[in-house]
Amino acid sequence: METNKHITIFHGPQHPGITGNMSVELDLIGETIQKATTHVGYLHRGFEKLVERRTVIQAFTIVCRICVPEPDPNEANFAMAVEELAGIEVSERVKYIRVMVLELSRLASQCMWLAGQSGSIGLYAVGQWAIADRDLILDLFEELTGGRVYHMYIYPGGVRRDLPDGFLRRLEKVLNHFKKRLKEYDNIFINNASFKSRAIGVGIVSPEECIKNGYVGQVLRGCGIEADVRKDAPYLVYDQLDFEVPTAQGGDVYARALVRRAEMDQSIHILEQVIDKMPEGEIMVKMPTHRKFKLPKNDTWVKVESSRGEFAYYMAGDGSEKIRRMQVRGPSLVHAFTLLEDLLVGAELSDVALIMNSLGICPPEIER
Amino acid sequence: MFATIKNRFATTDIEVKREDLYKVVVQRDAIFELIFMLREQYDYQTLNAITCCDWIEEEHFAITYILTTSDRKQSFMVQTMIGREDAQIDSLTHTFEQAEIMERDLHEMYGIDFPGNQNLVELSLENWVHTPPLRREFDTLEFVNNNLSFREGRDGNMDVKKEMKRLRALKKAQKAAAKKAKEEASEVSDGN
Amino acid sequence: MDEGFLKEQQVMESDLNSETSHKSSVDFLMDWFRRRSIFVLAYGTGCGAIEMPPTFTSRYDAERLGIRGAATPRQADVIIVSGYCSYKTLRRIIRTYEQMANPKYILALGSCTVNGGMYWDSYNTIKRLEDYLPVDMYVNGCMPRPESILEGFMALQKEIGDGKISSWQKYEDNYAFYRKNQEAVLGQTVAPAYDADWYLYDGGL
Amino acid sequence: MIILDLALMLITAYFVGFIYYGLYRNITARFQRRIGPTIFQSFYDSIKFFGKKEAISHGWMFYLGPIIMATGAIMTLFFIPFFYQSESFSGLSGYGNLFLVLYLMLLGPLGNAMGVGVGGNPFGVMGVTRGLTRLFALELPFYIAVVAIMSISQSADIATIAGSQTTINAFAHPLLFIAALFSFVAMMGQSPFDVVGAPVEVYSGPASEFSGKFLSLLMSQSAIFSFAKLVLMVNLFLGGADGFFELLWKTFVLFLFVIAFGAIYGRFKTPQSVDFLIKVPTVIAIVGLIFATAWGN
Repeated sequence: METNKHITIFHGPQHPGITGNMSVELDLIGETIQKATTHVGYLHRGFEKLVERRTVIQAFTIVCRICVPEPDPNEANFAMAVEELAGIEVSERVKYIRVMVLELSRLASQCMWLAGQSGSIGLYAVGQWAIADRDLILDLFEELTGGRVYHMYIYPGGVRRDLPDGFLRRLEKVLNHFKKRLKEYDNIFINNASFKSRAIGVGIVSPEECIKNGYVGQVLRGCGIEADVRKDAPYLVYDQLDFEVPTAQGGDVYARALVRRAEMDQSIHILEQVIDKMPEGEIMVKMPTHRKFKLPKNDTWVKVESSRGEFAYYMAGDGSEKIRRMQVRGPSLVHAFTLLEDLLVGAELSDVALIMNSLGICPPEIER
Repeated sequence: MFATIKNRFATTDIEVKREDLYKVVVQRDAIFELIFMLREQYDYQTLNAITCCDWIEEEHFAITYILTTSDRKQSFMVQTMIGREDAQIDSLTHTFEQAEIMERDLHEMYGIDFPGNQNLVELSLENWVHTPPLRREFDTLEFVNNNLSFREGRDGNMDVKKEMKRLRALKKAQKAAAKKAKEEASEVSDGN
Repeated sequence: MDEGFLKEQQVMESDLNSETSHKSSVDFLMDWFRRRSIFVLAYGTGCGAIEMPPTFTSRYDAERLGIRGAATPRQADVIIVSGYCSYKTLRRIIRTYEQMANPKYILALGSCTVNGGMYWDSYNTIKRLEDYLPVDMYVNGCMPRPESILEGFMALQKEIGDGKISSWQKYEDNYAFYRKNQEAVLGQTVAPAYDADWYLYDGGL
Repeated sequence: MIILDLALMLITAYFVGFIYYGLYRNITARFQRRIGPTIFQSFYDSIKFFGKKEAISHGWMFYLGPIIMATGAIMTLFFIPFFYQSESFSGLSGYGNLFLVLYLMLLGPLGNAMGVGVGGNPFGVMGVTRGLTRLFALELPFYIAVVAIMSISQSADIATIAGSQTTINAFAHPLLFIAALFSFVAMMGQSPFDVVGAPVEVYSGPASEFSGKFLSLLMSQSAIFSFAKLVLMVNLFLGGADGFFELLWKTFVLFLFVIAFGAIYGRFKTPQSVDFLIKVPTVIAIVGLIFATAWGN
């Protein structure tokens, strides 16, 4: 090997262009990447061990910490798995409220992506606006749950508290604001010539590879495959709501950006239906106290669609009040290793942040 | 499909968990044959996850492979048991590229060996020398107490249980005193 | 009650008696500039990092207080340890902190840096950050809101302006203590020994 | 007397440069819908860095980089007259012409390349490589435009060029102005040509390894150099200035244009920016040159 030509650098963990606390070891010739190795584990807290030591309801308070930018799919997964194992059926109203929370968090997470993606090409104005707009959603969350980022709201058996008075009206206001703002994002970012020139033809994934290696979310949809857990295996009340699964052709960074942008529209559309259809009813099933709440010896696999793709939990009970095993399978696990290491070979150093942001890699869910 | 699996793998243990989720438990030597059969004949193209559950009482690990069809509408949990001592099971990396990272995770967390996987290096931990952390015999609280120190707390920090006991006793004593005083008062009034 | 009152009184009077009132005019001027310009290292070490973007963008806009991000440790004044710290991250934080130029400050966010927080029984996170690095300011909460972070920054700015903080000096003076604690959890592979003059022996100046 | 003149020029450039940088940050903040820092913020930053103590050393070669860069910037400033008629604030412009200024503008980046190369930081080296590549590309249209302007004015003396414009060159020869403006945006390190110090790619590029006094020096030279470049552009294309007020508003309009341009474009990769600069502005400049020579005489 011509050793003099190679240079090995660490892209992260302390780097402005990395999505969270992780690092990619790059082997470069000039600025072209020859080999990429992902390193994670900077955020490993041993959630799966901590959950085993706690009762079900105690565990509920910590699962939302598994994925920081978008905690709600974790809560929904956890609640759904516990309900399935314990045989609890929740009311219609709870299902609608959960859909509302999940879609709001999807919208917030996509705003975060807008900021990251535009920051990766140096368009800082979009990032500033998107983060400020995301704060409007966080305000709604704060009103509803008491927390800006971690909500601990989707409780096994229901939701923690009912909607405050006039909440849906305020939600509608925020949605109307978003509808106006999204057009501005289109003008300055999605249709911007400099973004197109950077994003088209970069980080191309083929559809066959997607199916074979289990890629999910925007990576699949960016290849023109209509894949969405909300449609394929509907949970909560997604089968009663009208929405489309946006797709795009090309499989590159730009296709994934288009898909995400269209998903924001769909989220708003779903939320508007939720506002119209919100039924009355109980918000919590009567449950035994947490010391007596036991899970039968059984296991299950539940999944929801997060903003970055399928987010799944494996959960096993053993007849005691503690969970025997909970395994988190986030979308980033395969994306950060199999996919990213593939895509970066042959790319340039300038493309690393671009590609990482377009995959939406979120390290805390890889290492838990 | 169920009939074929039952006949071929001599198992009766097929469970329909949900309409989109099946589960089967097979013998360890038959599991890869089953996975390949599901993949070739029934379109279970994607390996979603490999999970492991430690049943320390029954002396085995339950390894579950979760497969999904290419239209992502059906999932199949294929489970097998392997012994806890010197646990090992063949790698799936030759068929599914993404198995590498999942096996690496399980190797680190449970100490399971996957012959055939070339890249079983540390994933999340760094320089870990103790028992693999997710095995049941690893006590994380004991580890923390041995290796790390907590803050002592505020100067006026009190043991909550003790303090509650004390307050309750105090209240009781006060009540008793009040009662006594009342009785005495009534006695006095009676005396009058 | 008396005790608390006396303590408060002491704190209030200590401002008058402290050595900082005797500092030279150059130091006074330098502190004035330091206080108005704070570069924060772009390193999201834990979950608190999710509240950093709101703090630094349009809604809360930390830049109006002179607080902005810096890309490399060489140019940063403050490193924010945002929440829990796994061993692997701690090693990087120590390394990064030692690369920063004096004067440097540490802002610790969240309950996790104070006493382990909700990861008190986790085998992979440290419990008290101040055992390993000198912390200047804690901002509590799980996670702290942008307002709290800004308030923490303003408190830090006040301390800097008064010339009260010399934590980097503390780190150099008590290096043996910190190094011992670092090695206790990280083993011998922490980082090269930290010494402000190491370059003198390494073919440097 | 010339010493006093030079000192005044330096002080003016230093303060105006820093205030422009403060304004730059403030106006960018307004684009981003926030308040932004005070206009003295960059000055505070620079002074604060001056008071920091570096923890390490890379040897004297490393520190020569910023010094050569600052020298280049200051010398460039001294050879550019602020006003085309006045005796004061003309510095050394009587002793050197536009050719010397163009040469001096190259000195800084080359000196910096030498210094950063010694530092051994891969990101710094990468930033410098990017910077020199970009420099090569942006010089081409700029030189063509400047040569055309010189041939139109029949002089290489900056004050003469500034004074001889009856209609200002920006309107008389718009194509040359546009070409030079593209180069100028790249020269100021603005989007979409800001690949040199792209934080998400190479930290802060050439400055990655600098801290303390030398970073402060780099910031100061950047402020001075920016002002020198603005004055040069005003002299060449906007008809020069005859007083401080005219100089300030003309430079500020130019600066505002650069900021606005940068705020709405993303960052090109190095090959993309080279590609763009060599194709679009160069062709515009050549067409402008042909028009100018055909009609100018």
